[in-house]
Amino acid sequence: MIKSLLVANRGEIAVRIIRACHDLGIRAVAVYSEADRHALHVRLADRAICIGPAAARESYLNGGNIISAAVHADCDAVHPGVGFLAENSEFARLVTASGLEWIGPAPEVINLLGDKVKAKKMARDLGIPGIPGAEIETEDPAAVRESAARLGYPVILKAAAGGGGKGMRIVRKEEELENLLVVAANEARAAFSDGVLYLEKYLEDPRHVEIQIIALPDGSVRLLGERDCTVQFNHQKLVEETPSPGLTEENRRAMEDAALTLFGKLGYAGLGTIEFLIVNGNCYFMEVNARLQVEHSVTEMLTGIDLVGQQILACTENRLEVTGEAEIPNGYALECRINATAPGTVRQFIPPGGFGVRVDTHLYEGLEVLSYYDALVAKVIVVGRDRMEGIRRMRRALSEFLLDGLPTNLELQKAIISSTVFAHGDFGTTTFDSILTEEKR
Amino acid sequence: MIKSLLVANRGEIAVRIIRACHDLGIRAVAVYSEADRHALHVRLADRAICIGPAAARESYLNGGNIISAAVHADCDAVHPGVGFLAENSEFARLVTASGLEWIGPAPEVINLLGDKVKAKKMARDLGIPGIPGAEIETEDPAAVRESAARLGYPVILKAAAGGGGKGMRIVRKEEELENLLVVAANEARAAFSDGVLYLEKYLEDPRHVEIQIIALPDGSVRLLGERDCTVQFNHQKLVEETPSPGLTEENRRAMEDAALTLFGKLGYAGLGTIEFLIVNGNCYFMEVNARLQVEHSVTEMLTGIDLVGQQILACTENRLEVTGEAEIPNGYALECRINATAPGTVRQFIPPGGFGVRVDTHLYEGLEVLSYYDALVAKVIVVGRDRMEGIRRMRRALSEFLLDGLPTNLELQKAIISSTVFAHGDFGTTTFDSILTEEKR
Amino acid sequence: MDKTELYELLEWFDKSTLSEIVVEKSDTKVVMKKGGVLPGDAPPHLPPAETLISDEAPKTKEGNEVITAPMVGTFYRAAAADAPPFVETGMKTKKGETICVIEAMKVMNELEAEFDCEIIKILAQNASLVEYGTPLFEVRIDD
Amino acid sequence: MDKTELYELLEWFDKSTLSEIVVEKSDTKVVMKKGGVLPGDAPPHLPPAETLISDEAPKTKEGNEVITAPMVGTFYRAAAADAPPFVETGMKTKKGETICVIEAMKVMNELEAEFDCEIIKILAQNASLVEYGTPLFEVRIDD
Repeated sequence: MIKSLLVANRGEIAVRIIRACHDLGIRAVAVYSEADRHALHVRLADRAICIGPAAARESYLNGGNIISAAVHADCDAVHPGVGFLAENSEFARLVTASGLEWIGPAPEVINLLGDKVKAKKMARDLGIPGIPGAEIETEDPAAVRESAARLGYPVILKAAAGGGGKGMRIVRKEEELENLLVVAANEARAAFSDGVLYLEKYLEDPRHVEIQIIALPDGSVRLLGERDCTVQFNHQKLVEETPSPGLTEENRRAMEDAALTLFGKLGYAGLGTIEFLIVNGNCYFMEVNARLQVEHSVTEMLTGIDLVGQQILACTENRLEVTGEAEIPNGYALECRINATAPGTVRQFIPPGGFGVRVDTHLYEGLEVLSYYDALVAKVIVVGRDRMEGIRRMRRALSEFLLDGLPTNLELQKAIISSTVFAHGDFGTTTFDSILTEEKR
Repeated sequence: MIKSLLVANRGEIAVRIIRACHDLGIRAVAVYSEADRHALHVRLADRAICIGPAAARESYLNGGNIISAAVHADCDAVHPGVGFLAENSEFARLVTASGLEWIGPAPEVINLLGDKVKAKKMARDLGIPGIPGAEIETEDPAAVRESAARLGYPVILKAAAGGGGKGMRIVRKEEELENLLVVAANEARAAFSDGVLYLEKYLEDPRHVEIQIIALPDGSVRLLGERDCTVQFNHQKLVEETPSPGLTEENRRAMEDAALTLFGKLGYAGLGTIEFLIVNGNCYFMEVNARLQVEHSVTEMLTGIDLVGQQILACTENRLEVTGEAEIPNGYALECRINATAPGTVRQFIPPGGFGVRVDTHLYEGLEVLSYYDALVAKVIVVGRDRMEGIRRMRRALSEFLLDGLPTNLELQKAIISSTVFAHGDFGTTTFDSILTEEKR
Repeated sequence: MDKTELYELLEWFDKSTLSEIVVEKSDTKVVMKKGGVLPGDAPPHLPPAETLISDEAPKTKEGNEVITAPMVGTFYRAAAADAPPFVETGMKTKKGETICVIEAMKVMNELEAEFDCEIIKILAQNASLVEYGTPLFEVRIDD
Repeated sequence: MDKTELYELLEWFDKSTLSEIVVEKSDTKVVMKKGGVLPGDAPPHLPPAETLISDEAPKTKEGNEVITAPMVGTFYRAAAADAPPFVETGMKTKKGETICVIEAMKVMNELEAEFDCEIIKILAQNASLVEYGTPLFEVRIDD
């Protein structure tokens, strides 16, 4: 067993990883930026090393300083957490090159999965269909019309060169196509100096579901159930639940088979997730997250398995202590992300608690929450025997949640969890966008 | 389902019960003394009613005011919690006479079990042996010597009329008997105006184990596993765990059979515990706790069953949702009681958290903890796949526990949990008395 | 100002950026404030429970005594629905005279004046639930 | 104002963001207050992370400058074990001259003086780990 692990992250996820280390008897070394001097992960770690100024690119993204800290503090391994350098294959390579163990899949695997086009192609070659699409010749509207007809409306035009919504247009009818083609191409050219467009089937208000696995490089893959991340607002995951309220057994089996095939083929190490969009009973592969995810705690709450501990064991001991399907009991788990909506200093903080409730947070009274980093300040996770019990418990937990001095989305979360739409379980990734936007009017 | 329940208690247990109500969709009405105006249970309840001044006998023991509050606040039921009026059969009778449901067994059952001599006799009649003993004639030392020889040394002399250690003497050898008989009788006479003594087998450093059940008056009894409460300091339970580290399968079966027989015979309603002392592989019945217990959360943590919710259902709906033995999974749960050792105002409070850790507490920053009531301020409960994992997690949790401004037994708990004696699991109810007293020297 | 008007006002004020509002209308006066306590006040986040252990009867600003409920129950100003109230505002009452009853557990508990005094104000509503410590009467003690 | 009305008002007030409300109506006066957060409140229990966003170099009490580590690594006062230290206490050094090296990722990073100065004190131990911001030298800038 390793003796000492450096946690290359901050916030609640750093706290989570430090706890996993201590549960395993491993010494935890924290790193922090000057802005995080008083952060909870710094307090809970056995040692903490300052790695740079507030700006993330000079601290939490400063791989050199992080690796130096790990080497000099006699660490055996580096856990990248979520975000920052977690899916940076070059950082992973440097970590292993420095004689440290990397808590994640091999750098080449990260690299492959990080290229969304390659990943999609690999999945397709393994019989896992992605969202249908086609590269198109903007200059040849007739050919584009033919491609669009083949995919079926609505379709979406995307700039091949970039993202962020630039050069992106939803086309709902053939009549609109020619016009929007010009608009999108111009926008793409302006934004990326490249007017090449890509045509994709537009999935209307899909369900967003992911399968959690843990694997070893020898091809062993254990399924740890699904998480439904359909409740989103402005494309941000807000609520996660397991099992999904809108999944056929057929969908589930298809996604699980895909997970077993893909991760087995990759020789993947540790925790991973494969994400799908589901529309009209069809599952479309979206991407693989080659790391721990924020919402891993939903799976922990239902299964009682310490995912982070298991991840560390898988990546350092090449060992799995879970057997797979037997691990997923009946029941239901639900998570709400509490995000700060502006900086502030925590004046009073009494998080919910008691039976069936877990709160992962780095907040405490007196902490100043600055605007440098992620807005996530707490995750409230509940377990219930069924979905209704879970929802009732979450309502209770959110109503207990007392936080003064820091503006958050708590009221938004209460509105979602209390809504009949959520209770019915029949919604897509954009449902709450329209409901909540309408409510505001 | 009832709509509204009055919680006739304070502190962490009142918070626990309010949460159970809210999880069931029941309105929770709190009562409080003037000293508890700012207590967490007052804040979390849907309504709170002041029932008297700080002194418990005028507030939390003032049954009249509590029942008036329940009636006037349109409550359907009263939950007495732990301590205060929880085992007061007259209060239970008044509650039911006022048309309110009582969350506990029938008043007559409480009454019977409250009389320790009657309860012991009933158990004996059902084939559940208690600690062997005999009433003795102080004036006839020869007969006493004979009784003592029959029980086997060591024996203990107790005043028949009272408790509190007065008139109590451990006799280790026959040579000491005659002398101590006089001493004890004199002491008893001085304290209780009654020199009558009772002779009992003295159990040397026994294990203290209890069986948790939930039952319906029709005689259905469901076993919910055992709790080992052997770690005590000055006869106060400090640490509770399940399963017990020092129990043969035979012991377990004997105690479970006793629980099924006794509670079935009683026509018992709701949660109950039967307590045993175990020495040399023999289980001796001690008493029945006709109520919820502080350490119920240990069972909750292992089984995932909301005991308080189930108790409310059993007593108001006459319904059990648990099936029994199937409910106890493999694994291990452990609880440490954090007690205040002096009054104080909570300056900083960051309780532990994360995977496998639950903290039940009524503390928050700014709360003034006065000396009127119970010293218990928090329970830290952890779950693990086995005892070693549970102990490691508890060590982690206690090391995270940050509480400024209020002196507690936290360091004592750390010492116990880190001790090799605790790790080995081979100890009795007085083991930690001697270890910790020696350490102090 | 009727109830609907009051709530409209509340709602409006709550959304507004005003920090204080005072409304006086015939026999009605409404004051609303938002935000801070004055600097120099500086209470902790939660007021500690320090005021509670006093045995002295509470006093009003004018130095009058306040008689509070000694138990939880229903406060009645009269012995029966059709009986006259024990005391009225402005009345003088003697030590030992009944000033109200509190019904608890189906028992009518008569509350007696502990001193000769004048009833300045009746603070609790007839037939309402009173908690322990609920103010019932403001009185001026006769010298 | 009867009990139901009062209760409604209470409930409303409780949910609102108001901190205080006073209602007077004929013989009734209702005052409700909430403990709000104080603007300009006393500092919290923990020192906030306020010192951090300054770009200015830290200064000692005597007004000297402190040169801090710009990266994480091992601090060396000399280029090699047998070489003389780059600077010693009391020495004057010129802008651009190497004053130490910090070894990170097996690379020796030479740290140069950013101004002409006199070395007053050497604050870090040779061959020790320095974090970002660890004080290395106290220096007096030459005018």
